[in-house]
Amino acid sequence: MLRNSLILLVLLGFAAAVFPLVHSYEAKDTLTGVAEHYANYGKEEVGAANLVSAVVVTYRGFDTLGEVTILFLASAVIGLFLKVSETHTKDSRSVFFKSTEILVTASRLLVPMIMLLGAYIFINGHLTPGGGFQGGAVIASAFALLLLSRPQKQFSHKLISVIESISGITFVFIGLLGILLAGGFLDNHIFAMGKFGTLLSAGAIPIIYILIGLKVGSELTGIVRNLKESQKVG
Amino acid sequence: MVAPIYIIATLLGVAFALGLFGKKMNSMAGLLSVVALGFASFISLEWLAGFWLYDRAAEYIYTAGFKPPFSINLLMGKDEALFTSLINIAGFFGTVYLWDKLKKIGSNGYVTLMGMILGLNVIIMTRDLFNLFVFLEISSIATAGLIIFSQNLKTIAAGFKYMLATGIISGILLLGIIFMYYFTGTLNIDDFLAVHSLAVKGFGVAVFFVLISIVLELKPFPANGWGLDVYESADSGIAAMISAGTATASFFVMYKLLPLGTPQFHMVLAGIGLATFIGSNLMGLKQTNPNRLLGYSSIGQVGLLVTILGLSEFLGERTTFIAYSILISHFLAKAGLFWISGIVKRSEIKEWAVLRNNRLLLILFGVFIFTLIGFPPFPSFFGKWDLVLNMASNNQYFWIVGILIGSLLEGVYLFRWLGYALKLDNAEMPAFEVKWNKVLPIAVFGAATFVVGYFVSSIHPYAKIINYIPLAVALAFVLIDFLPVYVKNTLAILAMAYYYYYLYPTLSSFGAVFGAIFMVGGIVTLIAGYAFKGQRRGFYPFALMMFAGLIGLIEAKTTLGFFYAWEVMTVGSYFLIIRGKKSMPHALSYMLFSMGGAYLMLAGFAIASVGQFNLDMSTLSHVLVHPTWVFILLAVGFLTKTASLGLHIWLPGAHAEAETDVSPMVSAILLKAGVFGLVTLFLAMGDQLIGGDVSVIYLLGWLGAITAVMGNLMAAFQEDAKRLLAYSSVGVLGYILFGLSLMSHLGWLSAVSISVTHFMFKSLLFLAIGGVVWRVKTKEMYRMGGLIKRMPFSFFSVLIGIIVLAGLPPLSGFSGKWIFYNAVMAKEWYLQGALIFFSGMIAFLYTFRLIHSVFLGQLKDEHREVKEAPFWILVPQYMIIGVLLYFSAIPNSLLKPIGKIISPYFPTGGLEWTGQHAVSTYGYWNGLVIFYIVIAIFVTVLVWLIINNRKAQKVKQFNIVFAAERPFKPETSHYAYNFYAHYRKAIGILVEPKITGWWEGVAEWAHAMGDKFRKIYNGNGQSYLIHIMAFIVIIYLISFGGF
Amino acid sequence: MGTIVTKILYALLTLFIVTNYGLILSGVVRKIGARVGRRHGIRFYQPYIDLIKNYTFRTRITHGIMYYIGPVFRLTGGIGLLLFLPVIYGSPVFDNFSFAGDLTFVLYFQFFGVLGMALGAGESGHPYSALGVSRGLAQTTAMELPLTLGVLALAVQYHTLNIHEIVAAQQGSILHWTLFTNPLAAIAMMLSFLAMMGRSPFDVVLAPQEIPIGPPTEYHSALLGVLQLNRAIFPAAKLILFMNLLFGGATNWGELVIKTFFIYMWSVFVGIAYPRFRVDQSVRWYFGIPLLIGVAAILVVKYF
Amino acid sequence: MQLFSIEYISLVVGFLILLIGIWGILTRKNILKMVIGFSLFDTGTHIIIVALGYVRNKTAPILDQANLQTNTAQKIVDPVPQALVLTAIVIGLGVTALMLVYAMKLHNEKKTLNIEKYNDLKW
Repeated sequence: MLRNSLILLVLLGFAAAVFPLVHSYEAKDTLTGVAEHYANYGKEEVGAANLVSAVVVTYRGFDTLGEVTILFLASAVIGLFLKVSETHTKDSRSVFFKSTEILVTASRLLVPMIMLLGAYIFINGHLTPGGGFQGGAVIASAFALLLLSRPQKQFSHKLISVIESISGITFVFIGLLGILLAGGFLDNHIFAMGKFGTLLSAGAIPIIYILIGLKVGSELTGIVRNLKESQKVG
Repeated sequence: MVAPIYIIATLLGVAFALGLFGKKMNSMAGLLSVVALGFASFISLEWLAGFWLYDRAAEYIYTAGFKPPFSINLLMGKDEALFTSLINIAGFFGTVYLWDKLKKIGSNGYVTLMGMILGLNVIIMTRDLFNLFVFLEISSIATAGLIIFSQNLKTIAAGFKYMLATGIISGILLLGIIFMYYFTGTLNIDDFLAVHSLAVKGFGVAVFFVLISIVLELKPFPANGWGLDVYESADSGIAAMISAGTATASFFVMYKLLPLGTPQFHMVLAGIGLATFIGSNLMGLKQTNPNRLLGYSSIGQVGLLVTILGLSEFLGERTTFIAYSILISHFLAKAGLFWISGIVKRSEIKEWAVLRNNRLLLILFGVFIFTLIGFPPFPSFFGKWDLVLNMASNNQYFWIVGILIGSLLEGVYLFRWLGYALKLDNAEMPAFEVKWNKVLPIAVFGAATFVVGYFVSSIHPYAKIINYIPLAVALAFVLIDFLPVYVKNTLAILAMAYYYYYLYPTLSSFGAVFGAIFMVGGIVTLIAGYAFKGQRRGFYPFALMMFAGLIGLIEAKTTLGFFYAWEVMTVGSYFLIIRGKKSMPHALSYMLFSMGGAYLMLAGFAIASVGQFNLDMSTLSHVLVHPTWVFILLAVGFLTKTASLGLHIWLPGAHAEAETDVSPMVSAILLKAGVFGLVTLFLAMGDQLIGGDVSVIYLLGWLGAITAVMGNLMAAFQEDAKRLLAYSSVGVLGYILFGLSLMSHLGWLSAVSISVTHFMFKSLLFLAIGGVVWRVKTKEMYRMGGLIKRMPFSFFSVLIGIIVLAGLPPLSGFSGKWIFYNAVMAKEWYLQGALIFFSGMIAFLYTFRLIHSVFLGQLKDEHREVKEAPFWILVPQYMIIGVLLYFSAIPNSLLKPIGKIISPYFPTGGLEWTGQHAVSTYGYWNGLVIFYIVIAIFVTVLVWLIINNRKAQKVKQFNIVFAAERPFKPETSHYAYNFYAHYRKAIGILVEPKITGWWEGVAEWAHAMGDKFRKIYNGNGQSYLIHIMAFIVIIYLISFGGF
Repeated sequence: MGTIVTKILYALLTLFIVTNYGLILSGVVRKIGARVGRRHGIRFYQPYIDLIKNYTFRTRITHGIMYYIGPVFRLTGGIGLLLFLPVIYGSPVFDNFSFAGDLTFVLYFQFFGVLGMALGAGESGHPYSALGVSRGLAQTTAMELPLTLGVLALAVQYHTLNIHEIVAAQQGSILHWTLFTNPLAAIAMMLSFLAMMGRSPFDVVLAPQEIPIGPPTEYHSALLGVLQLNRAIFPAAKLILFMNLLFGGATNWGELVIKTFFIYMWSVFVGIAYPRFRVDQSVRWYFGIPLLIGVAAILVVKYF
Repeated sequence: MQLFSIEYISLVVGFLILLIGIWGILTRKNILKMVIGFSLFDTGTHIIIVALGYVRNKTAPILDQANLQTNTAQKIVDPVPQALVLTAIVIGLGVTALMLVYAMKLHNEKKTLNIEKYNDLKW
């Protein structure tokens, strides 16, 4: 009881603490600060129609690199976690129920389409809403569906990590190219800027988004796969 | 110069590439990681060198080809170079240390580790707030991964708690960041610093959330249970990295963002830090798990650093020096300790006795502990000194008190632990496995503590003028520790003799007197060392270190130099004392009292430095603020070493349990350091008045008198011969304190001359009794008896010793008494004087008891074949006896020079000398004539007796008139046990161990408090989250004063 | 050289007189004690007989070197004390070696013999010897406190620790005696004097009436003779000291004999009137009233 | 300030979700529920971030129409919070995934999801 009233008190206190934030909030009528700069010069400087992508991949590209790293680390840690447990017991009897016919059939139809959608999303990330993360997540969802429908199916762990690693290294490499060929690490001007609003524009952004898409896709897939594999332990 | 971005590119690239490595290629992956971390270290070190040696300008790294604030930028400045160097070095050596473990785990392990180092590098360098958040998350996730390198229930639970806590914290951080963006339209830290504050309250709250999250990352008390669990459960190699790496980087983030906070917030921050420092160390008292203990210590140290940041307004430009020197000490020491813990693999600090199986690790363990607590020559010593000095100059005494209390608490458990490692029984324990890749990092870090310590002292304006050569010589003896004892002993004596020869012409005034006691005394007592066989490992470095400290006191030109020497001496003597078989608890209490005393001195010196232009010792003579406090603090500091009543409880055990030749060193010589301190203090500051009318020195006079009585009384009731002598030292030092307090020519003459004779007779007695104990293997006097038959030479030493001690004419001890009478008369301190003379009478009790119970009475059966004490222990005794007899016959050979030294300070009331005839205002005394007359009478009577009683028949032991029987057993007729039973019955109530009881009560209370407080860490992850949220709310309320 | 020889001869003269006086005094006092107890008592010259008897014993044993020289220390202490005192005021003949040390020295020197004796007795191995020493030392510490306070009070009063000057200040009239000018100090010192003389109620150290106990237990023959010699000289020396300090000293031997005899009788009377204290009792007693008187004496001279 | 404007409602809702999340974390004993609480806490933050990027009556920052390409700053909402929230979501995803794996592992160890049972480390 004491504990609960304490928690209540803490919550009330916290609510009171954030109240000035809400209180001093007022919707803006115009852009200010760096956003104004992005809006006004984003087109010339980066050349991506999707300004969010311009911010994500170029202006704040370093964050994105970090973000990728986070997923990469999360996947590595999960791999680490589950790998140790593989050595835990050698008992590999299956704990999965058999999937329904509907799911199996539907997945056959849907998986390639979902993958295609994912690829579309990350390839067009600099033009339309979406991008590498979103696309990658969509691709991973296809694999998740696949795993649900056919739990016994083994993905090549090797393949996943190779894709993951290659795309990661290439991302870093492109970033470094920015130092050599353009203004700095992760500068997208290393490739031709192309015509604004077309697929082949915005310099390195599409490439980076493809890499991110592949990397995120493979990482998430890897996580899902690892989680599934771990169920053997029972 | 390699661009700093390559640190990131390398680490990240290698981390990504590691995914390509299969299970078979783990060694390759490991090698690649080590190379990558080494390269990263190289880059940051290269920058550090560039900044330090070539004074390079700081360099910004822009990403994406745009200027900030439009894109993320990084900064590589002097600070960043230092901190990334620390992180990368920790990563590099940590990986080397974890080599086997990582190899077993495979590429994911390497990835996680590299990820963490990468994250930490970026959060140090980045100038973008959101970027900071991202990379903070990277290091958090990586840390969560590192924790489960060893998977078991404990690590998983700790990891989960860690994830929950950091999840909440980073959520709060994110909330703060986004609102800061909302209010300013930028995410660049430099922009924020330029904006500083907005009129909108919301902005202030947003900044608060950002800062409080960083504070929480630093694990403040009490919202830090999750951190402790991690330290306890994680693999030691990982804990080392978290403690050395994560804490260091988080500290730097705080440092970086500090200007965002208002001055008011800085004070809150300082308060949080101090509460953490004290609270954490208090709770550490009861802890017995080494890793959790180190966790408490780690959190406490970071708390101290936070305090320093919070107080940066007071510390000004010294903030960096102070914070960095303490931080680097902590970095090196904590990593080293965790690593050692990983090798030892014991979950109870009591089981660390097993560490003795590996000498190198034991030495390093000691080095790290002393580094952590801030002893010279390690960097944190200088940091703490500057910290306290600067706080004093800003009148911030509250913080000084808090910081010193926290440090003392930390000392309690760390030294207890060290004591366990050094002394507890380890016979039953199996040896642990030592691999070179685990020892190498520890050794490197251990060596680095010295290097950094030297470096830090070389850039400190006052530390750089300290003479480090004696200490270096002492440490050099570590390298030749394998040599046999006689070689090292000879070298040690030669070194001391040479140094004294070199120093002698420079010594003057009291320095000359105490220099002689310290150096000549050292040489004489070292001679006894020839009696030891074998190698006697670990003795000489510390003996010489103690003497280096002692001589440093005399050489000291500045208060810093004095304090430095004081601490060096303390370290050396601690290790000498703990060599005794049962010395562990006594060495601990010695250390704690020494630390307490040293901290009082530190505070005293700090207050004395306020408003001064330099730190010369002479500044003590014109202290500008609170001179009374300065005087009291310093005096009490010195009194802990002279073991005045109330502060004496460490002494008997420490001196009694020490080895044969260590006892005289610590009892006859070391105590004089306190006397020297008092002499210096009294001369510089004169008397001080409390509240305008009570003289401090008057009170000290009473204290001295009472100490003399109580010390002697307690000596009279001891059964243990060495303990008796130890208590006797308490008494004599009380005597000396009284003499100094008289503040007159004669008072000082007697005090200083007794200092000299006390050195001689106490060395003599301790050596003689030590020699007896060496042979009969017991210290209980009633187990001895009749040894005059077996050890006549030792008997004669003791005889001379006690006659001098008791102050009986005609030997030189009397001169002190005689001068005292005159001094007391002149000062009109009759009652105190009477106490002093009473104490002199009590000295008869214990001196007689000592000589009778050991040498006279009935010889025990088991001692019938016992041999005379070893030759080399007798040699110094007879050297001392020679000098004592000379001083007795020619007293002015001692008193006149001392009188001359005193005269400039106390010109009036001295003695008039005509030959050996001394005349004072009240009386007169001729030592030489008395000597001759007494000897003449003695010889005459002896001849008379021999004429009358020649051919006396020697009879056997039991041939005595014993109620018409002859005793058949020496035990029943050796009257020795509880020798003064009747006296105890009469006034024993005075010697009830009240003071010991009081100190024990204090200790128990502190432990109980710590134990009570730590119950908040109930192990429930959810409670820890409540702590975090409550912490935020409370600090919010404090910072904004309600709403 | 000549002066030294004269000094030595004078010293021997003093020694001779005092020794005889001491021996007779102790015989007389024992006789008085016996008569008061309605016994016949010894002959007053009995101490001489005892002395001669002891020196002529043929059984001579020793327990070791310290045992042997213990009595030597003892007698040296007694003779030394006597010779360091100015015996007759104003007489250069009986001034002896008092130029070598003042009152402080004399007070400390009396322990020289005590400690040496104690050591000698210790080597005999007899537990009663050690027991006696233990009692004696304990009682001495307690007794010494009022004595010290009294001496300090005296020194304050006369502004000197020089015995000559203290005696000189008391000349002229009986009212100039310290006894009358500083009664509190005198009382404190005279109470301490009781224990110094080792008579009842403070005689448990030697416990003379019982089977032998105390330091001399194991001594006999010439060694005991030396002790007996001391037993004549040492009390006499102490009497002379107190006479000098409190009772105006003596300008001739007659005055000395009368004064010391009466001072001695003070302890004799008390001894006959009061039964023996145990050591713990005597220690506590000295920490009571005598100590308070001593403190009062100090306070009086300091503040009035 | 319009109390019932879209931006204000989303901000308040964001905070409410955040508080509910904290409430869940602090009171639920079941580890999975705590993780859900954490997710809510995250989601609340994300909503707040997006709400803060809102500029009244402006459109999405995607310049796919020609009229948006001139004088852009007057026509779009703030792209930065949107970019930030993307990052935050991914981070939240990674953290949540890891937490879930931890939860799974904990369950494997003690066969319970009650957070109070995992108090082997304390004091």
